[in-house]
Amino acid sequence: MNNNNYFGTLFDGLRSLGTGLKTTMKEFFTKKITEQYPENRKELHISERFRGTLTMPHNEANEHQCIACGLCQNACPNGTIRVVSEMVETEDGKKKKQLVRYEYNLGSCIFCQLCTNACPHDAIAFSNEFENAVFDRSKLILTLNKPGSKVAAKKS
Amino acid sequence: MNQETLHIASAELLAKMKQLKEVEKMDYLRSLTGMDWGTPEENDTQETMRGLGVVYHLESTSTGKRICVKTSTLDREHPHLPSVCHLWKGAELPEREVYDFFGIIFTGHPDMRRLFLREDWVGFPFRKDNNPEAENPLRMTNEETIDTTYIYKEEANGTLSRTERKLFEDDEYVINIGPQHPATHGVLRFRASLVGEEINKIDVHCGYIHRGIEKMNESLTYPQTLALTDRLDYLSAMQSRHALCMCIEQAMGVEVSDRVKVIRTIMDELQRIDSHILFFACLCQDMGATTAFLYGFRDREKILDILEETCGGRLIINYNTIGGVQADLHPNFVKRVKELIPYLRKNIQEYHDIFTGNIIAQQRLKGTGVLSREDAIAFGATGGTGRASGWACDVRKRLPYAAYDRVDFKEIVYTEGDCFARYMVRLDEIEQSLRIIEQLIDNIPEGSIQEKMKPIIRLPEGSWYTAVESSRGEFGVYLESRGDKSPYRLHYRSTGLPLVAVVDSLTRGAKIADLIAIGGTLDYIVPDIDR
Amino acid sequence: MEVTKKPKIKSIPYEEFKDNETLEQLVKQLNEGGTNVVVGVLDDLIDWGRSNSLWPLTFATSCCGIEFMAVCAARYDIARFGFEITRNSPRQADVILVSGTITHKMAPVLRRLYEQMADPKYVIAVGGCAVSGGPFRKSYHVVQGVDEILPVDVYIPGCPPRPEAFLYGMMQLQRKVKVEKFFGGVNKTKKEGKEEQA
Amino acid sequence: MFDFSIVTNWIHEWLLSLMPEGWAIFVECVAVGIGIILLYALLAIILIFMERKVCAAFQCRLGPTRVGPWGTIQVICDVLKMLTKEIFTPKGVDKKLYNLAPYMILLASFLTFACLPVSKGLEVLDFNVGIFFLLAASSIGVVGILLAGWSSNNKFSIIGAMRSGAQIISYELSAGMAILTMVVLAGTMQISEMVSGQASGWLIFTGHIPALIAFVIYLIAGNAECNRGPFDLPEAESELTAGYHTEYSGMGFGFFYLAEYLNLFIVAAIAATVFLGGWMPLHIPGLDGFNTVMDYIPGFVWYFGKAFFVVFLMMWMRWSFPRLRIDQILALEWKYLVPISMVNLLLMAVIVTLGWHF
Repeated sequence: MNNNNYFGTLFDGLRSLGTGLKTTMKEFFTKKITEQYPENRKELHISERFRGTLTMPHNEANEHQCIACGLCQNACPNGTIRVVSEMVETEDGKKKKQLVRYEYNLGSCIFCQLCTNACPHDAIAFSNEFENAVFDRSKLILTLNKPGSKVAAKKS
Repeated sequence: MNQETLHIASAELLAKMKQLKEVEKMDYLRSLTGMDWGTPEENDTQETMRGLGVVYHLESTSTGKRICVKTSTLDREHPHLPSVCHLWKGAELPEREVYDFFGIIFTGHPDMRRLFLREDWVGFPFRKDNNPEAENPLRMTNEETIDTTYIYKEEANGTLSRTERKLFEDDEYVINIGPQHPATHGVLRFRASLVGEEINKIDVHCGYIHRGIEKMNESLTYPQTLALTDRLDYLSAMQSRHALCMCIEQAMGVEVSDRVKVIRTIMDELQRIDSHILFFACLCQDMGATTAFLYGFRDREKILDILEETCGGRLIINYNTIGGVQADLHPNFVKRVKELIPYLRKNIQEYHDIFTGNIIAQQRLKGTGVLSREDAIAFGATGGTGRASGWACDVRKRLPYAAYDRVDFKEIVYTEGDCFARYMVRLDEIEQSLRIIEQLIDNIPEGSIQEKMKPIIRLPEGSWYTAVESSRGEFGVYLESRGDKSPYRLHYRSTGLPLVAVVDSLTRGAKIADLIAIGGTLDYIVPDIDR
Repeated sequence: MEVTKKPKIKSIPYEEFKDNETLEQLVKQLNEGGTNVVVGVLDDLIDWGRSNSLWPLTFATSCCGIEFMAVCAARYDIARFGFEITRNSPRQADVILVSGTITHKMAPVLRRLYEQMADPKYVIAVGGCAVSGGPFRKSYHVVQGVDEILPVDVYIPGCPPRPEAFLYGMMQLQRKVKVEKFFGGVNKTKKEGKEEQA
Repeated sequence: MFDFSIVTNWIHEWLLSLMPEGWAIFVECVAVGIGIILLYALLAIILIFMERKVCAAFQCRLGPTRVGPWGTIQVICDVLKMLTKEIFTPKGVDKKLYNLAPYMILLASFLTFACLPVSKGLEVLDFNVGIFFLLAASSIGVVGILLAGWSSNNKFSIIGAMRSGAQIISYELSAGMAILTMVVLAGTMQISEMVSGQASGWLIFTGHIPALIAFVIYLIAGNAECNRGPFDLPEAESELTAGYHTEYSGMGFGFFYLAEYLNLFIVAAIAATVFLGGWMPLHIPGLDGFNTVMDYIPGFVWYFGKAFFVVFLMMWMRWSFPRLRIDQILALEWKYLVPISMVNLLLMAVIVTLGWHF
């Protein structure tokens, strides 16, 4: 190895190390980008399309849009949704399917949106709620329709 | 992508393949798919394929000609086919995969072991008449490592004979790297024989995250199969899904609108930048430069924010659908992408300052793990790895899809083939991706974002192969349909499998620390290898 | 002693946490024998130390692992909680975040990793795959939830859970650690019992 | 400048008035020992916290914030946890050596720690070949590492230990030579004299060029000696999981962890003593007013201030560079540092002989 090469490498090396040191030192004094969850829980912004959990929107009268057709259950790739329905007779004598329980397993949901795509009445939607960790797996099986709720009357 | 398909009887396979390789210069084996076409039935025509077989997709890197070869054997007891791995080195692992899934023995293959499943697995799960759950409960015993393998040979009377081969001698110092090891980027397992700090030989064990996606696909409807593509190579979620959508659309004869094409292109490129930044971050982490790792992640978050705003997911995105995309672009999308471009350009310079130029990094990366162009092609190592070895293999240029034919970008090709070239290819590609986005972001055409689809999607009978350039190479989808609402066979050309195949030859004589650099720059994603 | 041990976490009131019922049940179970005051104070001190120093094992099999890296990175910065010292050796780790699919081939390895960890050790199942098999519930090679092979302390659903959800899950684990008892080995017998069932 | 020997002498006198000399010395030894241990633990906690905060700042994040104000008592939590964590001995280990190893490492850093001149009159050990003893004692640490690697019955551990052995022994050479250079300049090996010799100007200034070179070489070699990045091969996470201490849990690991930081401090403290004037305040010739103000700051503040400054420099280095490969580490040592420090030593000798220093 000749001398030029020896010292050349040495100085080039030192210079490159210097550049690295300079870069980190610059960052040392830059404002930090950390978002402090949970301290910022109140003002935390999550984009509205984020899929955190499946919900069934209810209106003020405790009514939802689900007609228990089961399309979402069929569309689901891994059996996350279970629609329990019963046949009831309406006032005018017709038989009609009615939702009893809309079971949704948050623990196995893959948020593929096939259920919401399949739903003809927009009865289900994804919400932003992400604070879902629990101690017991059975707590992840949710019933989406609220107790005492019923299907909203058809808009005509 | 119509291409010539050859049906070759198993007895003539070897001669014909040799001719294809040597005369027609079909030097690149794109994909090798195992098939179970079932037992012969009465109303079969001559064209119908039956039995257990293999589909080969070949391409010539010099003429660009492509061909598809199908072969099969009707023997279900002891099915065997000649191995082609002496013609294409890249066939070695896929043939082991086919043996693993279908039980087809490849005669002349140097290492006929299972690739993904445990040695004590019963049966071959991908055969249509096999029920893998029935005989294979969860085994909690530790898997025994076997140091021998077999080479099979077909005797003159048609029976099989086998000879034993030792993988490691008794006096070798073998260390086990993985499956839970920070260097393997997931759950890959290497068994490395060492001489001091130098690696003598590496034996790769895959399958620790083999989830049977391809088998599951056979019982899912087409929209449902889409959900699983995101989880293959989660850093190319957009592109993988894009490939499958394109394949299904092609089979249905659906043409998506210009708007969808442009949106998909932009999303693919955002995803590519995301993946390449993660590549940079993880490589730095592996090489001990923790700070650079955090810089990479800092910038990646900006892209994830944009993706999340439009698609609703950060990593698993679920955006492309058959005939369109899930949702229209968010009103902020264009603005934020435009802010992102200068921001990234500035920060990429910082990457160069802190890592690229650093003498330690350069000395560790330059000259280590050299992959020659011939080897890259023979193994089918596409993507950044192939381009670093001087092989212009970008699918976006070879077979333009979506909006890639109308944008101007440079295919980054280096010739050194070492770790540093692989690293530079990725960093330079970020710039090219930014250029593509720049050209498209201002002219997103109007149009519908979703073609009208029937509620239940059925494909006509036939088979299709579509490829896209994912973040780490050619990602191909081979789809065979029999007219049902779920595919008969859906095979993904893994981008990572060829990359794992080259690890052994790249690391011979290298140091343990080089294994980290080589693994890092090859940039494989394990769930994509194991599928 | 009264059974009103309510673990405090900065910035989130107790009532706003999910699944307080299971936690209260656990507290009740642990305090059945009654506690000595001195021992109780010591317990609190140790629990405080432990709950603020849960060092995770770097263990990731798939997608959720990338999100875990994002949690460790600058924007979410798990270091704020003091959990940033991810250990690669299971002997030195306190909590294993099972982030990603566990396949049949991986299951014995994971179990072995868990056994190599020193007590006290905790398991968090992260993401759909680890909670219940998730997308791969119909697969022939995937464990349908890690609770088949390990005693899980906290489940974080999501596919993958966003980084804040990770942190939330870690805080849930902190709450669980804070109600535990160091003296008397109550937790340990409970865990072993769980293992036998599995 | 306050001389602590007044206090120590007074305590000694007082003890002598109560008991015979032998007992008095014994009591003093015990008291000093406890003092060192306490200081040791305190320093370790401060250093770990500092490292976590400093590295966070380099990485655009915050570091511990949630335990105590600004996360200050975070490390105490860690200590509490490690103390109550199960210690187990894996199957197949050489029990005696396995259990001995962490103590060997601690022993080495304790011995070195005792030599440090914290303030005027506060040296525990001070004799005519102090620097020599310091270098010798600090190299015992490698025995502990080798023992840990060897006894663990783990292939990663042994590779880590072997790397460490090769690395520490090599770098001892250039670290030693860098210090020798300064010994030539100071003209003494006794630590207290070395420090008092710097009253008029720190050695790094009086020795100008060769002293600066020696300082840089010492920093590099020192970093390598405490196995810290970019020389953290023995525990290279991405290669060897945790290197030589892979098999240790609970406090066994805790000792390694503490020793790592204490070694860092010791290296920095030696640098502060030899190059930056120990507890001597900064004096600028000609500025008398400034010098008197500086004199009011107590010696130990100066000392720790300088030591922590060097610690910061080393952290800065650690968090900026990627890790070297084993052959690069050895090449750096044998091809660059050793020849340069030899030439440097010669240069210093010439300068001292000709009186070209300040």
